[in-house]
Amino acid sequence: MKTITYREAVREAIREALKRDERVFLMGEDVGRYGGCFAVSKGLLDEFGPERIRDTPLSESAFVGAGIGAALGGMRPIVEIMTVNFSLLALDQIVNNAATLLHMSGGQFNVPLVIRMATGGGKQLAAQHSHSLEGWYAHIPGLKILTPATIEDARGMLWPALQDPDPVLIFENQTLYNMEGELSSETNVIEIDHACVRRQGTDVSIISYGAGLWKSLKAAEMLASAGISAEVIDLRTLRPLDDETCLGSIAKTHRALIVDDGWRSGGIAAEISARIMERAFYDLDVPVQRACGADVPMPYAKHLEQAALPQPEGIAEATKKMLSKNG
Amino acid sequence: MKTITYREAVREAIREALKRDERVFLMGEDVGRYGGCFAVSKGLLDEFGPERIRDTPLSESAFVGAGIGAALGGMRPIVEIMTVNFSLLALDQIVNNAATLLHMSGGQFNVPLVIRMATGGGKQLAAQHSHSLEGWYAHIPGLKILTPATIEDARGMLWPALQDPDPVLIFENQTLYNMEGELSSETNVIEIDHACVRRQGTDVSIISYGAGLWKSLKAAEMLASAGISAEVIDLRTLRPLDDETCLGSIAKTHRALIVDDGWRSGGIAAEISARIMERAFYDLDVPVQRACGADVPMPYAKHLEQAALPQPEGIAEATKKMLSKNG
Amino acid sequence: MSTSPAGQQEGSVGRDRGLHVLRQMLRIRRFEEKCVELYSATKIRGFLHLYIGEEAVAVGAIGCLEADDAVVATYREHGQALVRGVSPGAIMAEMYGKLEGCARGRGGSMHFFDAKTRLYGGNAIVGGGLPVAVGLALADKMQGRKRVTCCVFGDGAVAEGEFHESMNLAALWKLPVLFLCENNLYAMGTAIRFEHAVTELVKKADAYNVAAAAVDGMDVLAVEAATRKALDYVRSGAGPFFLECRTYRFRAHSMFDAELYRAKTEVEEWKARDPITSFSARLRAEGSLSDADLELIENEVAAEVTDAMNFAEAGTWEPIEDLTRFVYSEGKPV
Amino acid sequence: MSTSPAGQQEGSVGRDRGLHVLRQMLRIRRFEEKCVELYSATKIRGFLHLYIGEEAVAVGAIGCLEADDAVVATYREHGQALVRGVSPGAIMAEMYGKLEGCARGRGGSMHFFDAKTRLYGGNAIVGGGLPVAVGLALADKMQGRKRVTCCVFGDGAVAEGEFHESMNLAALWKLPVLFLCENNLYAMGTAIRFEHAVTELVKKADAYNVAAAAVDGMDVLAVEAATRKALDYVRSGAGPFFLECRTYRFRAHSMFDAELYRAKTEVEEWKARDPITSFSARLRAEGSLSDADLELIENEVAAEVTDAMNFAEAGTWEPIEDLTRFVYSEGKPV
Ligand SMILES: Cc1ncc(C[n+]2csc(CCOP(=O)(O)OP(=O)(O)O)c2C)c(N)n1
Ligand SMILES: Cc1ncc(C[n+]2csc(CCOP(=O)(O)OP(=O)(O)O)c2C)c(N)n1
Ligand SMILES: [Mg+2]
Ligand SMILES: [Mg+2]
Repeated sequence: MKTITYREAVREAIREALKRDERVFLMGEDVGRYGGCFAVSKGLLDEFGPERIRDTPLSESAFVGAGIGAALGGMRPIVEIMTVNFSLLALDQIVNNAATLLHMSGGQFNVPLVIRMATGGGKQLAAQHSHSLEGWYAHIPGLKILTPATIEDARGMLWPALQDPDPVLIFENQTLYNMEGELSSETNVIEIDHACVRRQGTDVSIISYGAGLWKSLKAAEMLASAGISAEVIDLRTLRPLDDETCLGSIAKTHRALIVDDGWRSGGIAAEISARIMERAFYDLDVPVQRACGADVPMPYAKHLEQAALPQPEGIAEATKKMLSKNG
Repeated sequence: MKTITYREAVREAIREALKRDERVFLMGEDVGRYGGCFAVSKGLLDEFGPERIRDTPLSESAFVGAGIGAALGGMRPIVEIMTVNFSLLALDQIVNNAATLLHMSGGQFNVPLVIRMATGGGKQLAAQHSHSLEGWYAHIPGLKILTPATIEDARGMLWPALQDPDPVLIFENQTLYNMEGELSSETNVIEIDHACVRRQGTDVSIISYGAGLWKSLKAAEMLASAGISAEVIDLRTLRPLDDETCLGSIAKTHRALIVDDGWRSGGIAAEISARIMERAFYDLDVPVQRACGADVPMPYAKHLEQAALPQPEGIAEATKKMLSKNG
Repeated sequence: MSTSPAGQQEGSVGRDRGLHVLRQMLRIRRFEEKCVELYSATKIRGFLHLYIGEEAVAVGAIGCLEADDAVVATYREHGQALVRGVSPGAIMAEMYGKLEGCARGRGGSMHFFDAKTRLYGGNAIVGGGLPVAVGLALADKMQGRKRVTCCVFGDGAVAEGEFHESMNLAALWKLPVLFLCENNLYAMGTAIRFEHAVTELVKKADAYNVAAAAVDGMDVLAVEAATRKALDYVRSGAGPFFLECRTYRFRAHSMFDAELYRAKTEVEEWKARDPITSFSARLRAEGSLSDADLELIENEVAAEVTDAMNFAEAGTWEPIEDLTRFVYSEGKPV
Repeated sequence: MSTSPAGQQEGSVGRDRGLHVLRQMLRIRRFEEKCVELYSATKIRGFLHLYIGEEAVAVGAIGCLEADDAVVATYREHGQALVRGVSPGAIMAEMYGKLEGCARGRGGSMHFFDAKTRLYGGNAIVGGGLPVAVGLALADKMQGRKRVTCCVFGDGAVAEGEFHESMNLAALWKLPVLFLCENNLYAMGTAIRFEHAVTELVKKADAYNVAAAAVDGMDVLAVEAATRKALDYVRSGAGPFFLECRTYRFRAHSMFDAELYRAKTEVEEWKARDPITSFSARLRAEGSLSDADLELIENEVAAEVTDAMNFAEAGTWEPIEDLTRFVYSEGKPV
């Protein structure tokens, strides 16, 4: 066991991948000489050189598309889009090429591409730099969407993503980079296709992911001291969703609250709620609730930004309401 | 009363807007000399000239952004993106500028822009040309999303959209352009902020929009002959959603099925289901169901494409299942 | 053909080479004429973009590629696919939407794919193929392979941001890409003067220090010669090359086009420069083509088209249960 | 200032004009030095991009604009906003996140907006402002107004597809846009040779037939003269103009930048060309600036900065209930 940051965990994962597979390379804006916008790739240029740690011009559509082409050409690119906010410029490549080529070619051309991007609000970066669109991306068939919330997942999800024959998007919440945690020294194999129960509970299932996991765990603490036992689920992967873990938990708790930093309307929380409706309606004691980001472009002012994002207090409050209602 | 096509209705609406307000102009690829990809704007160039019927180069991001700037500069642009499939290239402008400028500027700069685009599958245009992303766009705060399904709405929704101080996206389902229908000669004022019950019923509420409305009405016919009375709702506007009309209907029918051509996972149908869960849980006799597009890039082959989209038969089947289950 | 001495290109064409080139152009022309029939017969659906009039470009350029080079094309790719060597039957079956199609009927006319000949589509987003081509070339360069990726696109695509970003990236990294621009003077109904502030597209390359040339796209030998030069340059490792082929679309943009935007006379003027007619004339003039030769070729080409159609007719429909196959690769957890 | 005889530009600067220009540059410099303090004091948060070293560009170029012209800037827009005449207090309050800020505290350092002076942001998506500027100019042209839209962007933005599309559109439609490129040789940590195959950005304009010039961005008078010429051209209706100002960023890209990508010596060399120092020297040399003058200006500028800070400190927090205001315009059904 050693203590490292989420940032270092991602860096170690990239470094390991570069060592294990010579087809792997990292490409994106300022990943090399600058050391990465969030210092994730700091030092990798010296270690692996400019061919494999490739600084790109500001051309999101071209270098994401180039990642698709390089994947088709036998490489295993890790394309870094600095933040999800800029990925909109590459969306055509992601949706119309990466996600569709396998199907459109009748199974001939798969795209073993990994795209990493920072996501999320909470840093006072205002409306154009605070999007949480990972749930939105989960609408696209052909993509897989990973949202590592823990040090272990930050360290462990990249390799299986690279082993995947299809495009995988990894969303790293920018508020987590400085988070410290324990990591067992030996690399243990990580599955990317199921959710994890991060805290056991019996009264309510709090379903979350990414930064929301930590807010949910904080809320669970508060609830515990109020005598409420909350189970906290970390989805880990937003596409495909692991319904079984959620439904299994709800079968036990009969209540579910979904936590998502993304805008409430039409977000991934709605999809989860709809699935519970369809598959666990008769298990529910009370309607499923959502604690999501407010439907507003993110304001710069801290107090407004915090109010726009779900917070532990609000999550706990919403949960208490669910338990006060019958049950 | 006169009989016209949906295409002609849109054209009349554009023509009327151009006549009523000199600030209005139409801009997009092939809207002029070609006559419009779907012949919607045919003849308008001769009538209004190249200044107001403006052919653009293939530069979606630039001409959509130019529409935003022109709106800021006092014009009332109608920007036509040939189809929703190409709008991904302009998404940064739509999400990071059109939808955010008012908020980001603290209320100083609103963007009175209308963007029209054709949407939907069913024409054997395959994976890159068959997207139904209107529900996906409805996730973005700051935008209003209109989906005219009827001749009357095709004719009537443009003007209120142009009167709106904020960006409005109008999605015209390409399978509807040839649809014929009656239209009262005098222009009657149309509200764009509420849904409409297109068929009264008592047993189940079928919630739909766009092309889905007509499939739902067909299904309702089938159900009627099976002794089931289905109420069919046309959402008309996907953002903001008119919850009251849906909830009012469900209070009566206690059952809801949502029909959406878009991909099922993370689509607008999920949002509607989640809202019903939150606000009408105790009114429901059976869980809300969804009849949506399959989670697959659209295949070219007709039989596969039809199988990938919700069909009247499937909608009727799903409804019957809901009624056989208790109730 | 790619073995014929370069010297011949200037003077006489030579009979073998001449007949081969003529046959290739006719293969496209007749195949597409059949496609039109089959579209009216509703055997082919969706969008159908014809290459008729532009055959000299595909035959001259794609014909110069090596077997292991790659091609990234557009929705107007019938010609490239045929010249590249994709089975005509598989192409026709694709347009029928049959399982035996070169994309299992999932792609249709706009999306031909063929792993064997390294045809990476058939991309129907204008400009969408350029970044992908850059990436294929990047993979080759990083893996030390001498292959070239030929990226085909139209004059309209040059206005897209992808063109700018892709040219810069390919130049910056000296990637082996042949940017093959089919300038047919129109983007759908928009004439080039309404698309571009600078209509001499070859000049665009200067903004990226990309070597470039413009060539008469109605002259198959000129296209071939220019492509050879371009390919030598690219294979030498000097970086990408931008080749503008000036050509013309004889038919409508697609099957839904009233052609309101151009004068019949303009079309007629260009038809007078039909690449097939002019090349046949040249062959006849030098005595490399006789009526009998032409008849033989036409018959063989007609047979190929008929076989392709029969193959498509005999094809099967993919079972509906397979709808969601290939959303993700098989044998892997989704 | 815009009234001073053009003749003076070559020879002596002249005292009034000289002191005005110097003051403008100092207003930016001192204001931003205070911003750094306030950032460390956590009064200002989020991203903070300093303009220090580049003052000659904003002062020289923005200073030439007429009152009813428009400005579209980037996240590095403190200088443009101050020169444009946005209230320093409102700017500082914006960075504090206060209701009295020029965007009610919703925008922060990257998003200054001011309807009065027609400042349309503060756009934090690189290249994102260019299409908007084209549209503002289109609106002016369609409404027969002689106004100019000045679009400010960096060398990095030139690599984005938006640059290509916007330049072409503006040229095609002869729109009154001044494309003002602040080439500070770096896009974050990426040196221009890694960004562009052609590093002489002024050459990019040829691809669109856009009139262009490059100027020493460290020489405020040269920038001013070049901008005047450019504006005359644009106002004449001849179309857009691309002005490349070669400058340098003395500070880190933002507050999170270890500056691993450039040598201290390079920074020092450029600092030796500090636009404020060199311009002061020139004024002293011609006798237009005395120690007393400088002290007076510094004092006045310091007072302005202090007032701005006090205004921001005294500002109020927007009530949380107002969070969802301005998602849609008010008094309208949402
Ligand atoms: C991004 C995008 N915008 C618009 C379209 C619709 N469209 C299809 S082909 C075409 C014209 C393209 O012209 P060009 O690049 O010259 O190719 P050509 O058809 O002339 O061969 C247009 C506008 C599209 N497919 N993709
Ligand atoms: C589309 C987009 N990609 C990436 C970023 C992150 N980013 C912010 S500033 C910057 C560098 C821009 O360089 P340049 O255009 O030269 O402007 P400068 O900062 O040098 O003034 C980058 C990469 C962004 N804001 N937008
Ligand atoms: Mg063309
Ligand atoms: Mg720069």
